[in-house]
Amino acid sequence: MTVLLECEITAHQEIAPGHKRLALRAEPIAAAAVPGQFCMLEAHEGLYPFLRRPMSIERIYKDGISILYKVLGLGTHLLAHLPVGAVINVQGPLGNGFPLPQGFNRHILVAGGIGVAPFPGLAEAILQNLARTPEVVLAARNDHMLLLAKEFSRMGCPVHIATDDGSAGMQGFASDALESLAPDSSTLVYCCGPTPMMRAVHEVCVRHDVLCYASLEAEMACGDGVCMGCVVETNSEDEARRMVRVCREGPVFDTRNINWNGGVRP
Amino acid sequence: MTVLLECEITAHQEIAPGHKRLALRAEPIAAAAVPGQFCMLEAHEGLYPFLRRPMSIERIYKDGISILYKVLGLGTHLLAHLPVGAVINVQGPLGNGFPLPQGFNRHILVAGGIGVAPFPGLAEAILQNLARTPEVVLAARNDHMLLLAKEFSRMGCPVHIATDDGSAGMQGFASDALESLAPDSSTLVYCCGPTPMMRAVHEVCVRHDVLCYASLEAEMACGDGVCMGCVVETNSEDEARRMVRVCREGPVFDTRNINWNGGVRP
Amino acid sequence: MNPVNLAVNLGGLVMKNPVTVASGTFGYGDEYNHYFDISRLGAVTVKSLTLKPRAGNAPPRIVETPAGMLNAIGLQNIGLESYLREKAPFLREKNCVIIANIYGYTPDEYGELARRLEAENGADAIEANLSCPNVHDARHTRGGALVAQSPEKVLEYTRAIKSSTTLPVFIKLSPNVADIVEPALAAQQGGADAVSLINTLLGMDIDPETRKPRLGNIVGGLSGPAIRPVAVKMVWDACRALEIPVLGMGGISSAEDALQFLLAGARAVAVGCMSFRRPDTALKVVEGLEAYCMRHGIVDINDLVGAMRL
Amino acid sequence: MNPVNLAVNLGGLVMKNPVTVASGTFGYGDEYNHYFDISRLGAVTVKSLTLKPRAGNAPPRIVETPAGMLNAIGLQNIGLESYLREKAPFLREKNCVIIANIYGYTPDEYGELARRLEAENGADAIEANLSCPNVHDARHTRGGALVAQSPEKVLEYTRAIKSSTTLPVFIKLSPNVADIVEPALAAQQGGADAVSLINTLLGMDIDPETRKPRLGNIVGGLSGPAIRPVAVKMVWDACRALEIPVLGMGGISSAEDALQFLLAGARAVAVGCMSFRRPDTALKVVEGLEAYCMRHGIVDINDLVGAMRL
Ligand SMILES: Cc1cc2nc3c(=O)[nH]c(=O)nc-3n(C[C@H](O)[C@H](O)[C@H](O)COP(=O)(O)OP(=O)(O)OC[C@H]3O[C@@H](n4cnc5c(N)ncnc54)[C@H](O)[C@@H]3O)c2cc1C
Ligand SMILES: Cc1cc2nc3c(=O)[nH]c(=O)nc-3n(C[C@H](O)[C@H](O)[C@H](O)COP(=O)(O)OP(=O)(O)OC[C@H]3O[C@@H](n4cnc5c(N)ncnc54)[C@H](O)[C@@H]3O)c2cc1C
Ligand SMILES: Cc1cc2nc3c(=O)[nH]c(=O)nc-3n(C[C@H](O)[C@H](O)[C@H](O)COP(=O)(O)O)c2cc1C
Ligand SMILES: Cc1cc2nc3c(=O)[nH]c(=O)nc-3n(C[C@H](O)[C@H](O)[C@H](O)COP(=O)(O)O)c2cc1C
Ligand code: FES
Ligand code: FES
Repeated sequence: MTVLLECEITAHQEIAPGHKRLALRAEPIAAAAVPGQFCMLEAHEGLYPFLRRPMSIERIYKDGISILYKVLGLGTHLLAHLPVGAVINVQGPLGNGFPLPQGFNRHILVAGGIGVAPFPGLAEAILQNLARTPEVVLAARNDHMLLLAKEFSRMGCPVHIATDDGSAGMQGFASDALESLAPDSSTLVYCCGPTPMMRAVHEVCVRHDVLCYASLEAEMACGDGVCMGCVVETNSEDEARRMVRVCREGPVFDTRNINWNGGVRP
Repeated sequence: MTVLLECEITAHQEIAPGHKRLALRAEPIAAAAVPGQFCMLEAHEGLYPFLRRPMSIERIYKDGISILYKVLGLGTHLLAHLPVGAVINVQGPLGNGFPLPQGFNRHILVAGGIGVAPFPGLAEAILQNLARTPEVVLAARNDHMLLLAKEFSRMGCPVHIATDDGSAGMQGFASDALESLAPDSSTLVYCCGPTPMMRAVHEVCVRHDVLCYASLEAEMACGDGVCMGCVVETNSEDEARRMVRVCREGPVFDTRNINWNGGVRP
Repeated sequence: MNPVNLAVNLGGLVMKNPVTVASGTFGYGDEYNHYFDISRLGAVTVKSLTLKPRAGNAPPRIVETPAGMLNAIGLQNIGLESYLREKAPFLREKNCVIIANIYGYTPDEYGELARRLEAENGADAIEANLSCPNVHDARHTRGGALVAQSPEKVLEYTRAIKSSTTLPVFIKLSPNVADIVEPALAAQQGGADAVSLINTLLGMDIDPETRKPRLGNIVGGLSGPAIRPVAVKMVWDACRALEIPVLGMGGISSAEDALQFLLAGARAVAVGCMSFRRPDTALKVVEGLEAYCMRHGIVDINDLVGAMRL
Repeated sequence: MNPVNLAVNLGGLVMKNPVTVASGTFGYGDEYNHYFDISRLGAVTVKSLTLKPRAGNAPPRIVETPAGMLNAIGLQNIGLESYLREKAPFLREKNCVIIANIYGYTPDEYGELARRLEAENGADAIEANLSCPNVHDARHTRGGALVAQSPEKVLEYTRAIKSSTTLPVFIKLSPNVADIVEPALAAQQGGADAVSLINTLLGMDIDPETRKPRLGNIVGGLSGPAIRPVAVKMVWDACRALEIPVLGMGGISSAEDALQFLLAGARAVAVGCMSFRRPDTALKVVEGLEAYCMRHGIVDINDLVGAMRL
């Protein structure tokens, strides 16, 4: 059940330059949430900014959740200045979580930059619910921008790193790293990151006949299915099915259903 | 010289229910200011609220100023939540201070509610520059809402109190209290407060042939003479002089020049 | 017993309080029912319905702006059939008063929509959206592109709709005109039972980094608190000229905002995109209006309508 | 040497950078010169001048609104004589480029103002305010009340002004129209050297506690970041239809905002009421535009004009 909740900030620290982790006391949200869902956060109680900010749930605890975010524009700047103890209004959990189908041998989580945000919770769920150890591909511009490598190692997940400049791991993109892991049809790939990265990962998956779930982003007004603002284009020709809402039908989609050429935000 | 200055909040506390004192580190403003001038404060760095808030200077210190304010709407609510150490943008000093003419025997400062804000600095100036001890009339709804009575006593000023409900001092209005002090033409009255109170004080002064300076309020956009928004109507028939800017020609006016029937905010 | 009468009659539609939601900002109601009991609203106005489902415009469709937002949804909706089958029954079961907003490409389509909605119990009133800024190619959306910008067309369309239904008909107009009174009078002349004011203002936003428009459709409609003063002015203008009532909207975020519209002359109000920010805004407005009336000793909210003091 | 050319030619007026201030938001320049050297602006646009001094409307004249403000100043100004005697010499001494904004009650008065300003060296260009929403009784300010709402009148007034001066003439239009292109084309046909877009949107605000309008004049003009998307759209519409250049304004608060107007087609921009909040905004816009050009390797800011990518 989705709720509107005033949540106390219980922890708030920088995890990499310009990236922060926010922990919120939010029992009813934690109780309802599954990995891959998101929340809509009010960055300021005034009307500026006007809209809430969508943020994936990183991890689900007994009495709250955590969020990982990149400080980007107005909303995240205001968020970044909030002290522990401050209270913000949170709407959630929203959207559908990651599917956790049985019967796959390998699970590879492919993250580009802050796209890693929903994966700690997912990795936990795969470990616990499926009793499998997922592998993680972390891609970033350079080694300073690598997020959560240690956390995943601590969870026992093999971590494969790719950086644009080769300052850590292999030099190359997330898709290159995935390719080098030789996924096959018994592999399940989850991916989240910038659109070009997800498109490339999707293409690798198609080539190797791998099922791939991507967590997409779109500009959102309501986050809750009513505004029709957050759509992405599918490959359906049916007028009633061509546009799907990231907030309601997503944010996680089977990448084969998505029109990667123009149907998603660049 | 008026400046735009990022000012650190050095103290911030409640002085009566819903009333606070804000102390700011603001050396260049303190160096230029005289009692009766005001500043324009940014309540929030975002665009909501959009306009600055005009606030009288309460006292001028070596390295800063203090402000007394009533928590009223959006802007003052945001102000009220700022912690010591926070920085806000201040524009000032603006407007003209209280005239301090020689040759008067008695100085009576008549304050209604938060209208007392500019008077501590004025009382100090009268004590120091004119070597006179001003009397102070403080009017308020009830004794809980009385501001600064102790401060003025400590400065040696006789304090006369009037409350609407008689819970402190005489029961009555500021103008009644002034009347009971029997001012005459050797008395100089300064007043600041709600419009009906200032109008009544003005009328007492006219009746007793007393010179009266009032510090007026008006909705302000710029606070600095360019928008023509903050005008009050004078008694002049001359089209070029009929409207005067509170921020530039004021905020302090000889009450005889003002059209008290419709020419000022109610 | 409730000491304050909040009920209003909006052109024949009886609402237990003067608060509805603006079309397109509350889906079909069911999506938001878990935040509060939506039957507490005076009415629920549903997203514009077209005869067939529509996919709408290419994304991005949403841009945040100062104290507001631009949208270029392009009327994505499930279409009349799905609405009647999947959505209306829920609203009926909840005993909601339904204002069905409709969009057509011709007067006939509007008529057909109104007729079917009445026949199949899908509406208690019809609100005809003659003012959607997002269904044309932006390069050609200039003057005259909207039905609501042409008083002649407003008259023609209103007549067509009125002749196909016995339900109260509200005509939703556009603020993108020099004088709102002209199309409003045309609607009245055509037999409209009320006019709904305002739809969104045309606007656009460009990203300097990419140099591209931020909306897929280039231009969109501006809504939110930013436009409230424009909306209040248009409602005031219209109310002084009209005999039929006005449903006021545009930037309402609180009971205080809603009161501005009532005082300017609106008989009822709609909460629009503020619901995205706070889904329970409309309910808060109902509660706030009641509290205001109690505080001011007002026994009938109708006494506030047009009660601005000059 | 400066690697970026910021200079533009706005209908014959050469500006060293494309940034001026909007009339009525910067006084006569001298008031703000202590915050920064105002000669660093491409031009200074002064408050609307009338032949005789005007006292303007009754207070209150200012209402804050979400991300914007309403004003109903009513053109209070010192009048032409005082301007020429007391204000213009300061601007000349500082070597400012002066855009003198004028307001008249008849085409002749506009002509007279333009003639005198040219003859007495009080202006480098004339901006004719045909769109002030605050000089009429609000009860009658509906459609057609503004010269700028009537293309025929815009043509007539523009011709009268053009025939009385050899200075570049800019015609300042109102956003309170269905299609900005119509009055803009009329201005062009009348010989205007540029159009200035936009003046304020008509709006009003009511205090629910007193039930009174918050402005003494009841209605006023809405400005500020709230209206920026409307302004950008109108500038884009006008630029596609016109051959003469556009001076864009409406809600500019930063270089990023200014870039939206340039990309939409404006040759130059004016910073309006954001100066009230931060008096140095216009200077910050100049600096920000230069920084943007350097960052993007743009050698001539004119290359950005109309360079939105579709
Ligand atoms: C389902 C979902 C989950 C997300 N999870 C995370 C997360 O866990 N961590 C994280 O750092 N970011 C996440 N994002 C992106 C995040 O919402 C944006 O970075 C954020 O809204 C930027 O706000 P801003 O005010 O700082 O930026 P601004 O650029 O000032 O924002 C302006 C507007 O654009 C929207 N916007 C900007 N960037 C994006 C974006 N990438 N996607 C959608 N809307 C955007 C904002 O919401 C706002 O409405 C997620 C987005 C979605 C849709
Ligand atoms: C020269 C001058 C000096 C002042 N000095 C003080 C002072 O020392 N202490 C103090 O508490 N108050 C003072 N005021 C009044 C103070 O500016 C307002 O109380 C304050 O702006 C209210 O802001 P808000 O956001 O809380 O209220 P809101 O009602 O949300 O404000 C909305 C708008 O109305 C304006 N406004 C509201 N009340 C007033 C008012 N009384 N006068 C002018 N504009 C108003 C605001 O500035 C804002 O633009 C002074 C006003 C002026 C003009
Ligand atoms: C995302 C969105 C979708 C909208 N869709 C419709 C619609 O389908 N039909 C319609 O008549 N109006 C539509 N509108 C306009 C609103 O109903 C309303 O008239 C406008 O938003 C002004 O009110 P507001 O400022 O309170 O949002 C839409 C507005 C928004 C923001
Ligand atoms: C207080 C105020 C006074 C104004 N006075 C004038 C004026 O005298 N003449 C004029 O042409 N425009 C006047 N304007 C309109 C501005 O020049 C500008 O067109 C409008 O405010 C939009 O820009 P902005 O949103 O950046 O303020 C005034 C605007 C404000 C806010
Ligand atoms: S954000 Fe509104 S429908 Fe998805
Ligand atoms: S507030 Fe702008 S002139 Fe006084």
